[in-house]
Amino acid sequence: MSMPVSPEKQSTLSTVDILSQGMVINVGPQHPSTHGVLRLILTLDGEQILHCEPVIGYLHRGLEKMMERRPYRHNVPFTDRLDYLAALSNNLGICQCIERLGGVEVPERAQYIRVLLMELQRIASHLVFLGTFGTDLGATTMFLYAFRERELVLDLLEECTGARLTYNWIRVGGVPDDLPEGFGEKVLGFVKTFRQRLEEYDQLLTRNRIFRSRTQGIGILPKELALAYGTSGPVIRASGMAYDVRKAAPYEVYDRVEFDVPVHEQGDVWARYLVRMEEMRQSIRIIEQVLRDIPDGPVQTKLPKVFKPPAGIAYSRIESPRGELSFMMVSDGSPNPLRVHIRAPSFVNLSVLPSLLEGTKVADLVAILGSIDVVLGEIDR
Amino acid sequence: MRTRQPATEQYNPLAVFIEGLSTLFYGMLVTWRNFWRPKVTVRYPYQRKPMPPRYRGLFYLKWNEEKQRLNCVGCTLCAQACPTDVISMVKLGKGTNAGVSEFTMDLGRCLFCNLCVEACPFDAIYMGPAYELASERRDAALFRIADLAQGGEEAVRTNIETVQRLMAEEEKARPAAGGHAG
Amino acid sequence: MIEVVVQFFRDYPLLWTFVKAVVLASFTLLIPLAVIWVERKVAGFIQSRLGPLHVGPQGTFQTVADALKLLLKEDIVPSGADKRFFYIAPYIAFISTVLSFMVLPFAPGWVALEMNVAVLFVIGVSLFNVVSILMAGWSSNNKYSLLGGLRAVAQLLSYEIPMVLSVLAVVFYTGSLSLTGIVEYQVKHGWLIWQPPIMIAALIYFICALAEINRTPFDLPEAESELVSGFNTEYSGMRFAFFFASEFANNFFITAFAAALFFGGWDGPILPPIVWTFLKVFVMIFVFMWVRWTPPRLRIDQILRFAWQFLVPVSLVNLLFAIVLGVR
Amino acid sequence: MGVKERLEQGLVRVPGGTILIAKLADLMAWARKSSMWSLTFGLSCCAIEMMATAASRYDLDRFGMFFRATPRQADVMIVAGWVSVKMAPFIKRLYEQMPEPKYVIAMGGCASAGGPYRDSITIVKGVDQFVPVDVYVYGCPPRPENLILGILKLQERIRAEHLAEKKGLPRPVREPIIIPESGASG
Repeated sequence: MSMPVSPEKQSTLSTVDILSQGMVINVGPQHPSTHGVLRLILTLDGEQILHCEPVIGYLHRGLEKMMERRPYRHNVPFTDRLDYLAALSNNLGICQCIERLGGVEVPERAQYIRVLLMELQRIASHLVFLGTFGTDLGATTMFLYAFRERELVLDLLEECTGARLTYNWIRVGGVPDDLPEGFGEKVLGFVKTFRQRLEEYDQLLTRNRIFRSRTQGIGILPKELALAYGTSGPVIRASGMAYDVRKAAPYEVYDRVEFDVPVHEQGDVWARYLVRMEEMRQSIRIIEQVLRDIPDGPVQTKLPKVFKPPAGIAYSRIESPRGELSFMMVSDGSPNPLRVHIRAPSFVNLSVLPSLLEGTKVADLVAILGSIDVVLGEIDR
Repeated sequence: MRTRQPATEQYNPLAVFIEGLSTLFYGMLVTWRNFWRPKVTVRYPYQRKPMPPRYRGLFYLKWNEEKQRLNCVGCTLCAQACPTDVISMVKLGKGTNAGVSEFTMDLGRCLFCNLCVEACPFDAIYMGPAYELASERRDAALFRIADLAQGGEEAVRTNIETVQRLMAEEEKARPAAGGHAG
Repeated sequence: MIEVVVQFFRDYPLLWTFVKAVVLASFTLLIPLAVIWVERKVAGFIQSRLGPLHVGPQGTFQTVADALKLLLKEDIVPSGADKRFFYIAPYIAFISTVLSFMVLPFAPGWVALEMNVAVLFVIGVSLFNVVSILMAGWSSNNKYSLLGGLRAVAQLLSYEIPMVLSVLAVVFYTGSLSLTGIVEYQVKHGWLIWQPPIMIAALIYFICALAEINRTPFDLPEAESELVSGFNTEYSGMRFAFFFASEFANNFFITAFAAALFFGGWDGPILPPIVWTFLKVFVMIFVFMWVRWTPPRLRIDQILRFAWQFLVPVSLVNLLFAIVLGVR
Repeated sequence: MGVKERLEQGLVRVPGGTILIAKLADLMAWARKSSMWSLTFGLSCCAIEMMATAASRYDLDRFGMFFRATPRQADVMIVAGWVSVKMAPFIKRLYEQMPEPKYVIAMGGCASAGGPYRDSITIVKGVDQFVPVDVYVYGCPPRPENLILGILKLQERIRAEHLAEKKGLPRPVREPIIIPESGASG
């Protein structure tokens, strides 16, 4: 996009070596493959990227400050709009934090329901990754197939929670309502279809030679670098680090279900893709176990109308589809939190992008950015 | 600047070509299969997907056929439970028989989070299966009581009449019995 | 009656040429409407959806509406654009397609210009397309356009060579540079696709054709997720419509050319020749679309490596085989 | 769909047969409304629903709508998501880059009126503060059906509009909203 040189851009120009004669090009904020409104200021030498500078903040809305002005439970719906591809994970994150702050116990059935919804959400989120990643690489049909199956998950979630995208179905002290009638059978029916569809995706995309040559050996993130930046989720697992909050610090009933943490050593785009594909299979395993083991009982703890946790500080972390999502809340005993901080996994994962991009081609930019799978709503907060 | 990509396996054009072509055919089988599969499209304006009973769409105020009034008593608990101040209302009368004369929702800032519905102790406000909110007017998001109440204008009028009647009865009954009229 | 008309045009050959030019140009403008509609329907069916549906029966008027709308849009020329090149680039692309259609035989006698070096003519004319893309990319004063244009030139030129070599195999087999001659040879001796060297040549032609009309996995010049819209990023309205039309007319032409070279052109039993031509073309277009909607796209270095390291040597060797087997 | 009605309106009965009189303006309006290419431009949550609308289940291609990445070839801009003060100039720029006639759909409460972020200092309270909006689609996020309804409304608006005065249409009265008869429990 040709734009007049703004003061912002002038300052950028001074950061790179002007003598390198690189062509400065703006990718974003409106660009089909930036997954939202990320802006990347690239310095190119022909097709090769010399330097990359991400600019974020186009979605900033001061959410942490807004949360401080509202009572605890009113903040839960706002977290839906953080990582809008995995709204339930964010709900769970903040609810856990508030529960820890107030010492609220969650009934066992509610914990199972939470895990079930969480894994369905993970499948939905990874399907968006699969679809957008496919489109970025030019396989448009993959996008439509992934969204087709995502609609099936959304149908299930809609039946249970009453919304398609911003669920707000996890509350402090449990879940607001029990699972609807016959929900388990429907989930099992979906799981059966989805297994076959995963095979189809493999046949269409994973085994495709072109896809492999576009992803293998591209954007290699070494283990040390991944650790140094503090990445998490599929990004670090693809770099050979078996770190999963569900195993490292089990929450809810994740210690009672059996699942594997997929790990790949290569650290390239291909490995990140494979980790996510494998995670969907593991999510299916978890869902089946949860539906088998789910006990009867209440789903919500009664809480007072005005919820005032004692003064203190609480930190919670969960494994969202994008990585380790943490909330920190400080309470001074009033109905509103004193301070809220959100550790968004996408923000940390995005920070490795410039070091991954240097020396790659423009076409690899979309593959690498797609494989990190960032959500800008979470980064800008 | 050197590229970070390591030299991968020995590049053998023929093998790559054959593999590429075979995996392409393999993938084309999938697209071929899907070509003949039934289509999943819902032809929206002509065909609608049934909404699940829990679907959280447009609000409505519940009409109580038995008492000939809306269930809402104007206690503002829902307005207090709302994170974004969507609801405002004007209370009509006071005491147990109170009602509302005006109830406004600005769905432009509504999060559809269901917190107001859960906060309501009188079973008065619900989120219905209606979802069509597109309009050419910016103020289309502002819903007055007549838009929200089940039964529309007439229900609102009857509601006000009933509440006023109950108020009057209560007023009349108070000096005589000292209790309240039901 | 017909004789009278023929006699009339014999008397005025200039008028006849003019009529043929108008018919060809309108054909080149109209055939994309059909191809795009088929494309969108096929894409929809492959992707589990329905494609255009509500504009006309089964969405048949969809592309008409698209074309009409594009003609009515505001025509924007970006400031800083090289105006002369920016203005003429789409028309050069379009004219190159019309010129290729000129020598294409649809049925016996149904050819605008009977040329004895038709194959050479097509190869020469199709290079105009590359020029137009480079002009569009350069003159737009947009970095994405420039990248797209440069990519397009690198790709199209690289794939032109194996394509020409595979076409030459056919020429050596038939001993004719005229498309009508090639088709007549096939009517007499059977379709060339059944000859082993031509089979390989047809495969190479198919791959190169995908690259020539910018289809996945070779749709780099307008790779939407990387370069926004490639060389035509800055084009709007009618000029974009001409690029669009010439791209899809090119799609039609390249399959019709393949039909004439490898599949016997109008040759076929029972049905009239013109029907056979269109049948073959649309089957091939369907295959092109089927391929298009399946794999991801390649990277520019992979594309070029594939062309120079594999396609060019293979087509050269294949050409030698064709000469050895074909020349009698 | 619209074609048949148009044709019937244009049919004039004269002695001995019927003549088709379709006004050029009608034809232009028909072409514009039947072929609305949209700008690939998502901001936040609503963008995901916009993608879902374009995907197989709801299939915007039925209405001849598909997404073009460049504003030069787009007719309608769907602003899907909240617009921050930092983003607003870019939206205005994109709007200016689109060729006339151009239309804007504000999707979701945030783009229409600031939405839940009405008390946030960084969010613009509705994109109509700097670009003219034709259709507002409320909801958080609106269902795909809701967006399609907005698109249909925009189509009606285009059909009714005159060539010279694009924005001079009288605002229509709000149509009644369907309230369910029986109280389905929430």
